[in-house]
Amino acid sequence: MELKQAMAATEAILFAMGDSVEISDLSKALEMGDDDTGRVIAALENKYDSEDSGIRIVRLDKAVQLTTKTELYDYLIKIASAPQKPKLTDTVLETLSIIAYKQPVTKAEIEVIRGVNSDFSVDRLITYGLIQELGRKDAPGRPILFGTTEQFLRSFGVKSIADLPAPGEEKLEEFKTQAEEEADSKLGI
Amino acid sequence: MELKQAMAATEAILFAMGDSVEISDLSKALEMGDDDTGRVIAALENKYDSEDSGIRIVRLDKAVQLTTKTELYDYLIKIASAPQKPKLTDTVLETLSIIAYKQPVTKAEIEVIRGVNSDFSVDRLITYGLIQELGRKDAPGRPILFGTTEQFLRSFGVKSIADLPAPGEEKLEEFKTQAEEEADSKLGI
Amino acid sequence: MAIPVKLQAFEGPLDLLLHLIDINKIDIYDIPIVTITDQYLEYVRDMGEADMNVTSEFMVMAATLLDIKCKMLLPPEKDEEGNDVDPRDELVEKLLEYKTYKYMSYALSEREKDASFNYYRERRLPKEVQEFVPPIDYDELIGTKTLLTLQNIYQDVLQRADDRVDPIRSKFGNIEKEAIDMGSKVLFVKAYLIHNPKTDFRSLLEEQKSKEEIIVTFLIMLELMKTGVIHIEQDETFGRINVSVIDTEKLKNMSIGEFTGEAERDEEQNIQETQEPLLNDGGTDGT
Repeated sequence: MELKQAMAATEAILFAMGDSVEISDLSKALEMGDDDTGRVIAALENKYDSEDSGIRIVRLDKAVQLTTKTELYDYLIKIASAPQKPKLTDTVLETLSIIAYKQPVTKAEIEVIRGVNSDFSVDRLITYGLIQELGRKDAPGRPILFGTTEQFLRSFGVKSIADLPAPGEEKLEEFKTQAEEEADSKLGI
Repeated sequence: MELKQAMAATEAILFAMGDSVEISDLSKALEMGDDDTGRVIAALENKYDSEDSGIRIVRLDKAVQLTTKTELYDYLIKIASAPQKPKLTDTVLETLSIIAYKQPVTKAEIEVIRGVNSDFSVDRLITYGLIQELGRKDAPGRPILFGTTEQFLRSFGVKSIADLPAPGEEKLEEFKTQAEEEADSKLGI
Repeated sequence: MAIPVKLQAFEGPLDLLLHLIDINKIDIYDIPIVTITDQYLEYVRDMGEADMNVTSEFMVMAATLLDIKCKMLLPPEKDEEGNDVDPRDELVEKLLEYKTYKYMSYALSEREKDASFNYYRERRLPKEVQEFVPPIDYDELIGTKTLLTLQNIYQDVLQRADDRVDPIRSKFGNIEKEAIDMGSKVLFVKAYLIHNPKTDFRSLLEEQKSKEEIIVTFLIMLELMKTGVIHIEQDETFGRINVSVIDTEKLKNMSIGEFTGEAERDEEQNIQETQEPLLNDGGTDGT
């Protein structure tokens, strides 16, 4: 068989099969020896080296497969996936505010404050790169401690965590005082 | 973008997507106008014309898709299983040809031409993915309008409906002329 | 003349007619309607017990042929221009149209054979493309939110947490809203009505303080009216609502339980309703 014809046949086979194809199977289809098939594959590789080619051959053990060139993935991404735009929902923002002001904080602590499971928000914030794991708390189960990232500081224009005005503790104290006063008045003290 | 780069990107996209890709989507990914994309596709078609190429571009309406070259089928069949295709009976084909040439067309209109109930054929064609509902006709009872699918174009190797072999009207004229000639010859004119 | 053909060989009446025209070598524009009709009918008769749907379609064509045959015997109709109208014209048009599509279906079939030698490929995106996560545009993500926004949200969250479970207040046990004692309210209304068998709604309400009390009294009045103990009358909108006892015996024998059973259930519903928004608030993390 002529080389060009064999190249075309091999290309068609690899294209149609999608998966990897054993060289021995290729040889059978082309009715030639494995050595000749090897030469055909080499010729194809050479052809795909050209700048105007978007595919290449991957060699796997005794098989070959067609695949797209890695450097063209950006184009594939543009057409194949319409990724969701990241968005800070109220739920996610709420979780972020707790982490920002109470860090380092565990998921369980966040959930006590919010009163709801917060897996989703925490995962989302990690994906967005706004929070990170800071280590593990020295407590039963050694839960993960979360805190904000440098990206968080940049995005919210804060120099450091210390710069964050912390209403948390004060507020909690305030609640306690309020409650104690009420209790006292009820008891008639 | 350079032509060669655009060709490579287009090839990579068509290869990875497998299915048909709208030219407008390609243009978006390549960040160029449809006209330029058209030139890139033409350049690829030219490249695939080469003897050492086993693939080619199929144009389907406003989309393009990669497929193997027809003449390499013999090699492919040795290694790949024959593609499944539905067996179209004469009855079903007759109905399909009416839909292909008269689309959009209602079942009632098909039945007027065929002179028989066509429920079975229409159902079968929908199952095969060769025809689809196109909407409803603005007529009493708002009957469903049928037309062919992209799968129809692929299965019958047609670029677009306009590309269908010998449109009905011409053929009709031909038959009329034939009949008239026969009549004339019978009358001995 | 027997026609040695089977029903299956034909797609329908038009197909059969085309066949007859073909084997008789007839000019389609000058169909000898008598001959063709006879042959056609003979064929349909032979079909016998075939599928009723198919047969009926063949019968319709038979009727059409007979109709044409009759018209051929009459003086020809004229069109607007005064030309003779051939009763076969319509049939000829139909036959030609059908013949065209039949021919086209053969042409299509050929195309299909050629096209079936093409292999397509399934979508196979590289893993990296499938798993791609777009880089985050923080300006867009954060938008107009500032540190102050976060702080306000945080305070809101704390306040809500505080409202939900107050760690200190909760030590004093549950503080519950005082429910209206349905039983004593029924007794009150009962006693009032026994002393004032003819009264009006406003007088009855004079000693009621809260909105809840008024509502409960109103419900009791409705129940009394429904059971036929009292009669209520109002002459005009917003006018005086006259209440008169019509069954004093029944009123006296009325037990509190008839009301409190209902009342307790009402109370439960009220509690559930007031709690629901809280439950929603504490629902699962979404969006």
